[in-house]
Amino acid sequence: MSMPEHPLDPAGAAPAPGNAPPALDVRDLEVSFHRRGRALRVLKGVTMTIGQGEAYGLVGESGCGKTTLAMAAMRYLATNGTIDAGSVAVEGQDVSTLSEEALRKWRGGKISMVYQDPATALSPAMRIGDQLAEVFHYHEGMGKTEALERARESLRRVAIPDPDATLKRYPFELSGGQQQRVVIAMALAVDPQLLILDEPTTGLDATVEAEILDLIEELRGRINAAILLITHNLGLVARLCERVGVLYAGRLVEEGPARDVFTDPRHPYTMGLLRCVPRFGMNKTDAALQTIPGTLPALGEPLEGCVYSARCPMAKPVCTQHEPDFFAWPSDLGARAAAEAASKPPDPAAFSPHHANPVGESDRYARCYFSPEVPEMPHMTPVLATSLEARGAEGGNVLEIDTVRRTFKDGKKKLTAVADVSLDLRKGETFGLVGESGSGKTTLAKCVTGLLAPDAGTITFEAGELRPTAARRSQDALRAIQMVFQNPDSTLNPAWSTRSILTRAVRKLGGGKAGSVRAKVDKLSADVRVEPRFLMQRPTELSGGQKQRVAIARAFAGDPTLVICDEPASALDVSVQASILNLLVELQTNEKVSYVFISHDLAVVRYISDRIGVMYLAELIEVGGAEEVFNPPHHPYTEALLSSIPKLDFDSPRRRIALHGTMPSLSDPPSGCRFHTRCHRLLGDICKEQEPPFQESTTGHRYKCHIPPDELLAAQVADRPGPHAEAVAQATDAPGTDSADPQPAAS
Amino acid sequence: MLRLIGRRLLLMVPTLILASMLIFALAEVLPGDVARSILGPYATQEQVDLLNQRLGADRPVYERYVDWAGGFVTGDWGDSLLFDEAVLPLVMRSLGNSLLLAGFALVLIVPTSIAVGVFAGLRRDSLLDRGITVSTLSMTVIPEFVSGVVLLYVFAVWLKWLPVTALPPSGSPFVSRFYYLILPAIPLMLLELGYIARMARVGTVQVLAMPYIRTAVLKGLPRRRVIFGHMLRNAMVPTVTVIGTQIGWLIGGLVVVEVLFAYPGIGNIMVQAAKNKDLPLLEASVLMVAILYMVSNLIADIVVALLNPRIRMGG
Amino acid sequence: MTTDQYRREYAEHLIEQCKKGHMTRRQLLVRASVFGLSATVAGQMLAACGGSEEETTGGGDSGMPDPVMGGTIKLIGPAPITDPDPVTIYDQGGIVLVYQFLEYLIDLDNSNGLKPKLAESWTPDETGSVWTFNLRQGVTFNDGSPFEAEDVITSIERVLDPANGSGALSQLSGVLSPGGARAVDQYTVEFTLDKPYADFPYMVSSGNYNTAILSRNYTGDIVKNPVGTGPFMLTDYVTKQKATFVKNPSYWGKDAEGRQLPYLDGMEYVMVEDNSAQNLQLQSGAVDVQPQTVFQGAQALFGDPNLRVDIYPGTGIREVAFNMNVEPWKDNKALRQAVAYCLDREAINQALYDGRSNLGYDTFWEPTVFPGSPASTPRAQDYDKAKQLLSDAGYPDGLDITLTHAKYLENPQYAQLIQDQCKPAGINVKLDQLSYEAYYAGDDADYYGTTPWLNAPMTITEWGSRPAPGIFAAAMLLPDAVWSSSHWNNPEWVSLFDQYQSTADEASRTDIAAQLSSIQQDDTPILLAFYITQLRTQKKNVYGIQGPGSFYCDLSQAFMTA
Amino acid sequence: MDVRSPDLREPDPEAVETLADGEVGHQEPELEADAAAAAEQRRQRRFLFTALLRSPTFMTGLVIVLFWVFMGLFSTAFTQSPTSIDAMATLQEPSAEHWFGTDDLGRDVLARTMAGARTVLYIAPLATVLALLWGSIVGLVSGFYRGITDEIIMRLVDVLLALPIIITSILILSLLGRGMAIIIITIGALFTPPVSRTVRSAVIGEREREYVMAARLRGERSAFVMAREILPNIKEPIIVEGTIRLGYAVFTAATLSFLGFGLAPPSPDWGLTIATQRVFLQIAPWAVLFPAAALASLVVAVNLITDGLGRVFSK
Repeated sequence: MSMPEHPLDPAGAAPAPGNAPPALDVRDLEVSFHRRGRALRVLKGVTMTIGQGEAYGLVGESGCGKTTLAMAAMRYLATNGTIDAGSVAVEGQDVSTLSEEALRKWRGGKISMVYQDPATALSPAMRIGDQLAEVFHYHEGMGKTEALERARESLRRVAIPDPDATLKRYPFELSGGQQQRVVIAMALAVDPQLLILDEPTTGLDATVEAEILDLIEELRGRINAAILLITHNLGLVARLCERVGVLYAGRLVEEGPARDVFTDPRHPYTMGLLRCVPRFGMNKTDAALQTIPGTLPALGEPLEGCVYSARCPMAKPVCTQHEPDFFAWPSDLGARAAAEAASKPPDPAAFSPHHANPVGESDRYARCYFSPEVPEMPHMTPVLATSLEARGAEGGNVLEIDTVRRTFKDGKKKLTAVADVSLDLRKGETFGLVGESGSGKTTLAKCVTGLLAPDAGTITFEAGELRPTAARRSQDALRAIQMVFQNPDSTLNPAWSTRSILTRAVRKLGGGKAGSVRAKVDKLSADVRVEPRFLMQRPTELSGGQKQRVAIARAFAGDPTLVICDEPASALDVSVQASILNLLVELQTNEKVSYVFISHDLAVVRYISDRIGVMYLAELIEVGGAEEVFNPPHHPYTEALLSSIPKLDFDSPRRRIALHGTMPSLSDPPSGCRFHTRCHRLLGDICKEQEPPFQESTTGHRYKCHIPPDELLAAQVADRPGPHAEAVAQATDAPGTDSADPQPAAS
Repeated sequence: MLRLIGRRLLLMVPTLILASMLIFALAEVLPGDVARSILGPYATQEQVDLLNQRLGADRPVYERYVDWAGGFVTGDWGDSLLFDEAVLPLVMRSLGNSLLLAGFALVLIVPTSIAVGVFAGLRRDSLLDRGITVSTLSMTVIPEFVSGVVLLYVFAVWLKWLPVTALPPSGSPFVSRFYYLILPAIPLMLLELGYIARMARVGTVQVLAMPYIRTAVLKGLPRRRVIFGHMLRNAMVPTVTVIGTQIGWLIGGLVVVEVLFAYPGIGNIMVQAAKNKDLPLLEASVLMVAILYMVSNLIADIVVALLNPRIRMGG
Repeated sequence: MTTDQYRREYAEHLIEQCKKGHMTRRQLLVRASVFGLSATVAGQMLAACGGSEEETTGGGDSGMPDPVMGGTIKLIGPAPITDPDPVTIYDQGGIVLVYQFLEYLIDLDNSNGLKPKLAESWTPDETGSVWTFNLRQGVTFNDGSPFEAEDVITSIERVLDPANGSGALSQLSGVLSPGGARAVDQYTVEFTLDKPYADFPYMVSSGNYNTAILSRNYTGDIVKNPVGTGPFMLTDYVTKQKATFVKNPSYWGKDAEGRQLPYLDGMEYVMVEDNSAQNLQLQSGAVDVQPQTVFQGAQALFGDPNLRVDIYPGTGIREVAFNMNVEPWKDNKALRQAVAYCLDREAINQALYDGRSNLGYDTFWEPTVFPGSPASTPRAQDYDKAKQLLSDAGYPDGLDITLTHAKYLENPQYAQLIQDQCKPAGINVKLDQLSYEAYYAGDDADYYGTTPWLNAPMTITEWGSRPAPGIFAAAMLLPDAVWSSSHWNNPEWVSLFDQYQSTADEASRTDIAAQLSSIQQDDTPILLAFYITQLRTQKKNVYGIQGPGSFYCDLSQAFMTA
Repeated sequence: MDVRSPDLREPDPEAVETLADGEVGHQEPELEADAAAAAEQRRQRRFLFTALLRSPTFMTGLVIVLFWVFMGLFSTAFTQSPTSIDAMATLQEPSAEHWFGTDDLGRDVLARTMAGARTVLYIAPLATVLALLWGSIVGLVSGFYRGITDEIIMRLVDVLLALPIIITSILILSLLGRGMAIIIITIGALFTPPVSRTVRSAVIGEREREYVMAARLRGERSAFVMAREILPNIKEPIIVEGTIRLGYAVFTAATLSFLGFGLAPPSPDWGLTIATQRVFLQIAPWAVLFPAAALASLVVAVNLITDGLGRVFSK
């Protein structure tokens, strides 16, 4: 459908007078993909501009069309994708009119891109040097030597440790962070007018992500390119961008200065997004997470009225009948009130048009009739606070892990994935395990479940020592310890129906009689809110959230004592994630079960855990109550990890602790303190030579470092910018007042 | 790299030993009675026993195997009953002929099929692509003995463009051999073309789907550069592997073509040896072919390693 | 009386027979040649019989141009199964090769008459049991050594020695024993036979191809020292691939105009098993001559403008033998006859030879093929009779039999024809097709005891032309014949055959033949459905190839025009 | 306005970024479009069945194969007898009463061509089934247990793969004699290694999946996990492999008969017929070309089916 979005602007792409042409000017863009004869509209009348040197963040879930927009800008749509209407102009130059050769020069010249997965974005069989040099060769016609010289420079520019060596390396010889640096260097080779960053840090570890962000931030000062940042991570946008646009189902639903949009959202969807991720420092005992009801409309699904009306908690009849325009905020209240009264579509002419925003100009737009009510948007999930007591966690240990060690063989190398980890888990509590990838979280979990046999150490479960492998454990031991896996797509056997999956689980674990089995299955599915109709279907027909619910039900089939959750929600849409987390909390309260909860998402761990363990390079370096671990004094690594998370706080001056160097190899871990190679609080040789002891700050909180608690506390508080967790804790004391500043987590 | 080759060579040894055991088992143990399979059903048991004694086939199996294998290693391959001639020179001579033919065929096959495949891959799903795929495929599945006979008739008998024999008259210069090998090579070419081209196409399509190709394009590289600089090399990996394995298929075709053209190659004598229960010759030639096949696979692996730095450096 | 008298009498006897019509003019010539009567004498005899000189001497070389010297002819044919050692050869390949560099005392002409070769003349004594051969003088082996009586003696003794396992033995056993050959002088050999034998000259002719004359100091391994008196010399031999010959410069042979033979500088024999491959090579011009062309698949050759197919009245056969050592054929005449009555010989001839060949009725004495033989009773297809015989044989509701044959020449088709024609009578023929080599393979230690073609229950074996019925009979029907696939042993027939061989008198000889024939036919040890008309294909510009079609291929007078 | 770029790219519809299950979706922890994906998958699943019917490649192949199956089973009911000889009408060119002409023994070529499908359609499918059966078992075991078991099995597989199929089958058939059973078993056995390789790699991909871990945490037996959990999820590669093998099997069977190691006359088997009739190619091409075309059509058809399946599964 065509939208009367700027009736007063017949000229189409006319930049605001007196300004240079915007770096990117998208107008009424309509893109659809054609599959199996059906045209699926991916972008619906998107209009946006990015001023010169401006950084614009485009957020939204996958499926909303972010990447498509970028590809359209690059004129690189899949052959089954077409631009049905509208235009894309870069620096006033309409992309579609470019000749082949011009297009080539223009790509990588005027506009360039940084991709999500650097590992696959680089040509595997070509040396870094050549890959960089060819850009100079083909864009500036340089000879080999000259081009290579420039390549070296560009590597220095992105602060790659040893440029000369790197030039001769192949991509697979570089770490993920370095690869991404190379990609960025490549993108900035011939300084472009527009730099598109497509999920530039997704899939990278928190610390690496932080490095890349620093780099980009730092580069922004030196390059004059405008930036289009595409991400689902609101934190990134908050950190990098002046302006943000929220995309939902191919529509821009809200746009404005990042700060305003995040602190005072005026579209229910934006608000929903902000609410359903746990705010930093928030704990399940404080409040349940909010969720967004319903699901994203399927691609190409015809929508009447507001694209979001189906999921909107404050939708009114008018919303489902007439799609609202992109209203300027805070103007147009009158017209909207009238519309509300008459519950008929307001007259478009009565509203100020949405037009290209010159840089710095801070007007906002929201595609909603009822923006004023958004802050009071009703809560969807009831508050359920579950104290330890409520979960019957009266002391006793359920699980004791004693100096467990597990090594893998990689050719001749021996990789120690878990090095003498000891910890214990109390009844009914949730133990959070955090750490970057390769830190050994999952290996440890598998040792507990028996999927992997530890090489050394013992695991005691309810006062009985566990046999090393599941195959040799008693059926009862198996029943008692179950696991929820990360990937919803592979956690259920696609060849089985949901019911048979659960039935089988109940048979093997519940050991119930025929009749009771069926009853049990029904109860389970009810508990996890999987509607009976889904029981008939196969996993491939379920959504990720539903799959994960079934997986949870399967884990609870035999009323387990301990459930290990390995990133159970990290592959899911934030709103679904919230509901899964809520479900886990609820089940814990009812079933009196203990959790080991593995995640690299600190905010989530913080939210769900009673106690937390931090792993670094196969070692457990810190363990203690959630509160203690997240606040000083804590291990320097934990400190760095926490500081590396992009947050939505615009006020507090941020200071990030940069970890130097890259993660050492597991095959030969550093001597002494494993963290010393990267530690910012290095004491000296002692760290290199002696393995640090566990220091006990408060009861139950230990961290593995040479620095004693009091010194550490002093140092860390001193460095600490402004009030932090405390402030947040206060803010969160009064549940529901989300208008404050919600803290989405990095995921 | 060298370590890689070395390792693969070492890996070949046990495979080879097992292969020789297998061949020996198939030839001498499975049929039960060597002399019987040589003499056929009409010999009396005494005669059979006698011959078994003469051949030493009445000794325990492992002893015979060790004997045979040892002989093979030391170059004593026994005598061919059929050609009453020492097996070693005979096999080597025929192997030489076969290698000449196969090599010549490969020289024709590899570049063409790769070119065709990549071309089709670049125009994936276009009419042209479907056309190429279907036609090469069809060529491939037409049995080489059919294509061979027809070609023979058309080009040698009817048009008289090419000689009907696969060997030039004695005393003619070496190069003339290739002229005589054109006709036999074509059926082999048709045989392989489809599969290799298909693989090249798949490889191309897969690589084109890779993000790094997108990177290359959006870097503003010319099409030529993207294809030859970034795509081809990676696309060749599966193709080369397939060429390696297809050698086995090629040898199969070689047998038929050699029989068809009465070309004195390893395949031909192998068939004659098989039909006449000429065990020494049969065993030796099969084993040689196995070795040949393994070596060709090894070469393929090496090429792959050359194409893929990761493997190369993985060593 | 003297030999001359005897000869004169015999000549008159022949003329008489001829006048009485007991004998065709052609046969008269043949018999005359057997008795060593010179061509001139024979001519007078014909004149005496009256009538003109219309003589068919086979061979299609019409309008032959003047010989051209030099050049090399390429023959193509199957590889010999064994090395071309005259003592043991038994297949086409071997025979063709041997014939090029070795010679026989007597050679065959196109009408199976005998013509002098290394022997200039031969005469029997009056009993016909002592034959005196006068050798050609001034002949030398290609190693320079002279050809003398001694060489003949050693050569004949060699084939007579059972240790050498020569096929000729089966011809000579009971006729000539070791020591039977004696050198009268340097150039005269006298054979003292065990019994009178009218056809003896055939035994030492190329018709008995193992009797080729080797040098007296021949020690074996023909390929290494191919010493012979033939027109060509074997210079290179690659097993299963090709044999190369060059002309023998010191060859004794001269043509009518006294020109030195052979005309050619040399010849090459290319060995190719597969007939179609042979034909293709012929058509592509890669080779010049195909000594034996198999009609099946060669149809195209007839139409080829560059080729000439010569048709010869051959006597080659495909012997279908019932191995009487084994069931079910053992002592079961009725069963054998049953099979015989299943055959539709016309159809077979049509299918295999386009109707060109002469029909056979399971006996060697076939007047159409061997003139003067007593008439044989035709055996038409008759299923009622076959069924009747079958039940007599004890198989009222049919039986299964296996027919072993080589994948060679038209044998596979013949086998399938037999299979097809036997079915209606309730005889299910299972075909056991072997490769050519496998069919003739066997243990060196006891070849004859192990090779399929002599031991399988029922076999098809191809036989080249033989000049006379007796030769065939001796080769495959005598109990002690090494090449007897049927292992037939009928005492009555054997003794009759003994008489037959020794009888010189034509009349009584024919009577005995009649009995032999009917016994053979009745007992049906072997099926003889046809006598193959031979085909030889050569390029249009090739002339002068001599010899009865099938195996022999005399190139001594062959030449190629441009 | 259509700005479909002429650039190299992978035009697979999965390029639509919304597909959480497409390549993009995997290593991307980006928020998944929940229902969209689910709906998409539902569509896909229905698609799988209908797609096969819609795929022209697949259907063409299927129709041809079915045609030959039908002919192999029933042709004799309405054609002349494929074996009855008419000595008086040999090598007749196509005519009213002999549509495809007659062969060297006056047999009706049409009848023989149709009936010729039978043998090959016995041998190839049965051999393939055997190969799939054995190969799946071997592949499952070695892929599931890995470790030393895997090592040993794969070493043996390598050995078998080191011997070209045709060669090995010649070796076996020449010594163990002919007959359908032996041919089927031989081909089946020789096709087992490649199948087991495919299955193995599929299993390895599958066994690391979380539902397998879940099964082990349930205390399921290995046998159960292999048979009930993994097998159902690797049926697609197995099916595709099966059709590939089928194509090879047809080819191999024909080649063997051509070389004289297959069935004996008067069987109307195509390979055999071509071998015996090729002598008459010049004067009676129909006797060779019709069976040849038939053989080619069957193998092409099987390959088309493979192609179709592959395409649909890859979607």
